[in-house]
Amino acid sequence: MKQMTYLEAGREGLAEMMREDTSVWALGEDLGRGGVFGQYHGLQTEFGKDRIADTPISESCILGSAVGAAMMGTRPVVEMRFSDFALCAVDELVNQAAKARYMFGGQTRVPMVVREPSGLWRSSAAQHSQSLEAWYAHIPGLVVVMPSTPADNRTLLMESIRCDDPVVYLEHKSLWDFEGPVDDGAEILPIGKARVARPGKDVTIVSWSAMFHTSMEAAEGLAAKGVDAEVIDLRTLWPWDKKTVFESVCKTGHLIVVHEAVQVGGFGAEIAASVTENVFSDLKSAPLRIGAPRIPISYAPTMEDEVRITAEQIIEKTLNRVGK
Amino acid sequence: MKQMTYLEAGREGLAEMMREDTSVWALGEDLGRGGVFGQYHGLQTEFGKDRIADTPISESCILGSAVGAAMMGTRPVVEMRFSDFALCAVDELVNQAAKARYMFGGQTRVPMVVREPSGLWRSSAAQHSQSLEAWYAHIPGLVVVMPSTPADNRTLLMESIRCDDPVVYLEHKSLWDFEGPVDDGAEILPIGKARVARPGKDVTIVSWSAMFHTSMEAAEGLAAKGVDAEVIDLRTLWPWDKKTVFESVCKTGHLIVVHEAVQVGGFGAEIAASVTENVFSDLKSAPLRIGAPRIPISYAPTMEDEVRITAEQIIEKTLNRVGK
Amino acid sequence: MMPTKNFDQRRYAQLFKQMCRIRAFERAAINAKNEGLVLGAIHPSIGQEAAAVGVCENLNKDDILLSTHRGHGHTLSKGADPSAMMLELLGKEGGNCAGKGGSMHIADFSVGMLGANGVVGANINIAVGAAHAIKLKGENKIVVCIFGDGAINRGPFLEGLNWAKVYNLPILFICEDNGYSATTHTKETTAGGGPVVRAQSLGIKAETFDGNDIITVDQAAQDYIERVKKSGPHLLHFLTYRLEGHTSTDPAAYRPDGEADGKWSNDPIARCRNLLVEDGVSAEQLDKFDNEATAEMTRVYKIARDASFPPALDAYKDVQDIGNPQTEAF
Amino acid sequence: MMPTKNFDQRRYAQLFKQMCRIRAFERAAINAKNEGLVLGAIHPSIGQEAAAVGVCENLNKDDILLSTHRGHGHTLSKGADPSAMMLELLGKEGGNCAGKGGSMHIADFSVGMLGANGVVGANINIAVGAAHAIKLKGENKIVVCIFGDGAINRGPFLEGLNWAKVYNLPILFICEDNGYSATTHTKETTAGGGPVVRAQSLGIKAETFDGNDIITVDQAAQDYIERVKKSGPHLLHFLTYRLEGHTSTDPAAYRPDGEADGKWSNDPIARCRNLLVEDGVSAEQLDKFDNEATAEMTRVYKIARDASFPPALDAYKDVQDIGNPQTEAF
Ligand SMILES: Cc1ncc(C[n+]2csc(CCOP(=O)(O)OP(=O)(O)O)c2C)c(N)n1
Ligand SMILES: Cc1ncc(C[n+]2csc(CCOP(=O)(O)OP(=O)(O)O)c2C)c(N)n1
Ligand SMILES: [Mg+2]
Ligand SMILES: [Mg+2]
Repeated sequence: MKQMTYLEAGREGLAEMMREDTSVWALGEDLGRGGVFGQYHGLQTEFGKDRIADTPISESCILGSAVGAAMMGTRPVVEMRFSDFALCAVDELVNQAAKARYMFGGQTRVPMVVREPSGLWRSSAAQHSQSLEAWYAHIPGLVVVMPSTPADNRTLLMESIRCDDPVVYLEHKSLWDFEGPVDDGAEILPIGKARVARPGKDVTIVSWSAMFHTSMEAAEGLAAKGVDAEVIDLRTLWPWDKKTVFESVCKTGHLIVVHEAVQVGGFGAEIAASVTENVFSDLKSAPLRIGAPRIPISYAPTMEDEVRITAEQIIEKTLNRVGK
Repeated sequence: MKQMTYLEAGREGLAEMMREDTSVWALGEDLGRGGVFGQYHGLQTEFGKDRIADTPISESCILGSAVGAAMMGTRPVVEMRFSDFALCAVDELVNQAAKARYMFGGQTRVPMVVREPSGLWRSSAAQHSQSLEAWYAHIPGLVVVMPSTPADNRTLLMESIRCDDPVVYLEHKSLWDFEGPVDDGAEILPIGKARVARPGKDVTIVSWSAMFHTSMEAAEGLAAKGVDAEVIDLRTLWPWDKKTVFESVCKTGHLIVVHEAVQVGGFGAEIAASVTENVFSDLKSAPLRIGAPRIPISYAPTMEDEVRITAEQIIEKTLNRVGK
Repeated sequence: MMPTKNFDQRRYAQLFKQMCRIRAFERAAINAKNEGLVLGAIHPSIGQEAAAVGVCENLNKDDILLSTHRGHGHTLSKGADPSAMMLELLGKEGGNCAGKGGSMHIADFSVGMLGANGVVGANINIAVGAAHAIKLKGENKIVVCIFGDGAINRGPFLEGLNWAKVYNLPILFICEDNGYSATTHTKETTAGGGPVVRAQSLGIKAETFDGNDIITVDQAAQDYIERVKKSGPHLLHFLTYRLEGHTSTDPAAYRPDGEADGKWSNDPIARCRNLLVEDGVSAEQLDKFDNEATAEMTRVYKIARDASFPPALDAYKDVQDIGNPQTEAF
Repeated sequence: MMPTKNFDQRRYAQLFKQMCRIRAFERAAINAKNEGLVLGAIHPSIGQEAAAVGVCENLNKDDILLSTHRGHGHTLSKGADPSAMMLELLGKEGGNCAGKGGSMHIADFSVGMLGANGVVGANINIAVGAAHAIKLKGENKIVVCIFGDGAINRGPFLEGLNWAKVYNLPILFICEDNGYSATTHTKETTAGGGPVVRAQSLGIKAETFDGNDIITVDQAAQDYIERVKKSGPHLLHFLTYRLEGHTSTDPAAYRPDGEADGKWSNDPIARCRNLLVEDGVSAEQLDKFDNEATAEMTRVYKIARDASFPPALDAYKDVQDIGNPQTEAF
């Protein structure tokens, strides 16, 4: 067992896959210098310039060329730098990567991973802080993965690279330095399986990525108030683990979904609506979503904090909902 | 009062605005020849090549230049041809148009309308048939409009052009030939206001765009089975008219949301989740969403029809839900 | 035009036959469309066959080809089975894309044809990536990427060509210049010297040729394919003309009166026929080729017409591996 | 270098002062960043001041300017109030963008500065649209659009320049070439002859100049602004060097040893100073300019430091008109 940061675990996972499978390669801007956050540090030295490729600032070609390279039997790992810049390559992801297998009737596969560092990062403002996972979950053909822990950032990245379909892989920028155990013999959960991180009987809190940790913190606070929260780390948004979520809500009767993205049209709506449709009679209260207001993200901390979800908010709203 | 097609009504609305306000202009590919569906037919003759501008096949510049032109005090109407091609200009719409007013602290406005013909159009396959309204509703700063009738396609387009913020204006390709009255003295509803098209007491059906008509058809069928459905045409997705929807559901106790887009992560989830959160105790059944499966759209009619929602399906699922 | 002393009668007879097959295929497809059998749009390449045939005849089966919305000719020339193609156009079982793509997504990966594309210019980046993979794997084949004159105004033209040169990839770009972008004269929306000059500005050698002369196309293709194998990306610019509408239902009323009529004398099939006749091939022999092509495509048309649509539930196939797309589609 | 006989001492003293102000502003900003007062990233333009000042000094107030992530110098030169800018960098009340944008979105619409941009190359299309509006309205002003050498590999470079030429818009493109795209040598990812050749391929006249010589920049700008007014889009390519890191916290270890040290001798401010000294301006006078700039920016820094953050609820302002963004934000 090793202790690693989320960043190191991702790097380790990529390196392991590159050692195991020579068809795996990575491409993106500044990867030779380690990538903008250091996620690729040292990899060009080990794997050379062909397999850790520095690219021009050409987002549509970075993503679009990966589609072609994937069709030809390689497994590109595309680094998008900030998920916001992936908006320069949406045709390539949505019209091409996601649809190619289907629209060519199964003649091809597009095994590629699109890494998009995502989410709030202090005072990065409207063009460097977005969380758009709900978009990808809405697109047929895409797998959507959002790891919250170092262990998951290693194994989910490895699973994503092994996946024969395009995976949008959203790492959270505020988690890079987060430390935790990896490779510790613990059961490796596949894509599509959620993790019940904290069993509880009073209320189900579903979350993912950075908000999972905030939810865990909230669960501690709730425990102090006598509310025993079950906290589920969804890990992957598509496919998402309905069974685990439904079972939990059947048990607790209350659902709180917490995500950093804008609440309107966020993936919390999908979870809340699905839970309601499927276990309506077990619900003791209406599923509650806690997400960001529908406003762009500000630079100044006071205003930025208006979109930042805190453990206190979760505690307060949860207490409200469970009626304690 | 005049009878017009949906297409003609849109053209009329644009022409009226261009006559009224010389800062209004339209740009897009092939507009001089009337646009790909004829929505601009004759307009270049009336307004000249400067105000009905034929552009290169340069989607990011079509949309991006409109942002700059809007900041400079003109009101561009951007024609995207198929909503699918708007995916070539997402940075321009989401990172620039939607955020400019905010991120520059109110120093500027971006009054532009992005017309995106959207939705199923027989055998147009995966890259010419998408419905992505849920994406736009999720983006702070965008107004999202989806007219279903000729009257609305005239007045909502006019309102959208008058709006000082960027509007994503999604016309449905299958409605171009749909005829109806316009300019008939009926009350003009503003953006943000839904229309109760068919009052009813047993169940609320919320829909928009082409699916509104399918829902109306279903309501007739339901009436024959003794179920009196209230049908709401949402008209605009952001802002959406919560008041009208909540009031209706409080009255009927049942909510069915019908949309053509993929159900997973569709805007139906937002409506279902909001209704549940807000009027939980008035619900007699779980809000039900009827949307497309999460698969790309096929070319062959048999398979294409798998994503096509019919009045029969709505009737069957509604009967099931209201327990008749 | 090339000196006829080098004229290889057998070869050009073969190329003539291929052009006739494309023409016959598209005529049959337009016919089917007019009968209501083709539900989606088709973009015929009538008048542009020389570029398709002249290039593809010089490719190996494992070379890779990517095309545009106007891709029937390229796909056929690359060796695809016309029945599977016609089945696809009619959305029938047995179509190359299992009925999921239609004309605009025609593809036959078994012969290295990686797809038409519904998004103008989108194939450029994908093609560049295919070439990138070839280079990474050290394989000895090339990619040919065909696009129209309208596509050179989209960002991917810049990003893809720059990329190809930066990594020195084995790719031949072909701009099939028919003068139109849908209903617009491309020159009205295109600044500067066009595709050749743009490619050159990116360090890519490029030349313009008569795309309606099969000999010119054939020899330019041979030459440039060799160059690509030796020294990376190149671009060929073929001047041609779309003799019919943008789609099969477009009356093309935006053309100056008589323009198309005049251009029929420059029809690449007619020109090739003349060359062969001059070289002594009998009119009967050439008619025979033509009739064989028509007969083949009539058979193909009937096969497609009589085939059945795919089962509705096939809609859930080939979405993705993880998660069951049918039971978990909602 | 230009002949000194034309040397306009007053003018270049003024330009020298402006460059000193930019340098002092950025030094103060870096200082504030190091103290933890600037929470977001800042991209200093130290070493690139001549291009900013030499161009903007030739613009009228109602001419329009768009910049990149590295936009402090451009914004100041266009006439923005440095206090409002520093307040913005610190995310304080009174900042140009009301604390919503920070350094990467610095803008002052009141002086025609339509914004820095966090997305490389995105300003090109927006600038082209601003010029399009000017043409539509028949106004007599121009747009200047500044971008880096890395931006020329993004699609908007092609789409925007083609567009500008097709509509013959009053726009001057400026490529500030500092040799780097973040940590990568731009030449390693750029094929062909660079921005000038690319612009020329789009029919746009373009030239390369020494961007660190204030006289050269000034005269090139004057010349090209006149050309733009007469005949539409043009491009200037200024060679310069980023003397510090990509961001203020980037140690720039990717540079060859000693590279930056050597380049300090080419510092545009030092070079301008030498010219002025040669022309007889006293060192004291020049020091005075420099000190005044430092004093001004120290004041500005203090104002910003002591200001308060905007009220949290201002986050709901300026979202959109229809619908109440606060009560209906969920
Ligand atoms: C990105 C994008 N924009 C617009 C269209 C609509 N469209 C389809 S074909 C076409 C014209 C393309 O012209 P060109 O590249 O010259 O090819 P041609 O049709 O002449 O073969 C257009 C504009 C599209 N499919 N994709
Ligand atoms: C579309 C996009 N891709 C990547 C980035 C990240 N990025 C910010 S600055 C920069 C380098 C830009 O280089 P250049 O255009 O030469 O400008 P310079 O920084 O040298 O002034 C990069 C890659 C971005 N902001 N936007
Ligand atoms: Mg063309
Ligand atoms: Mg640079």
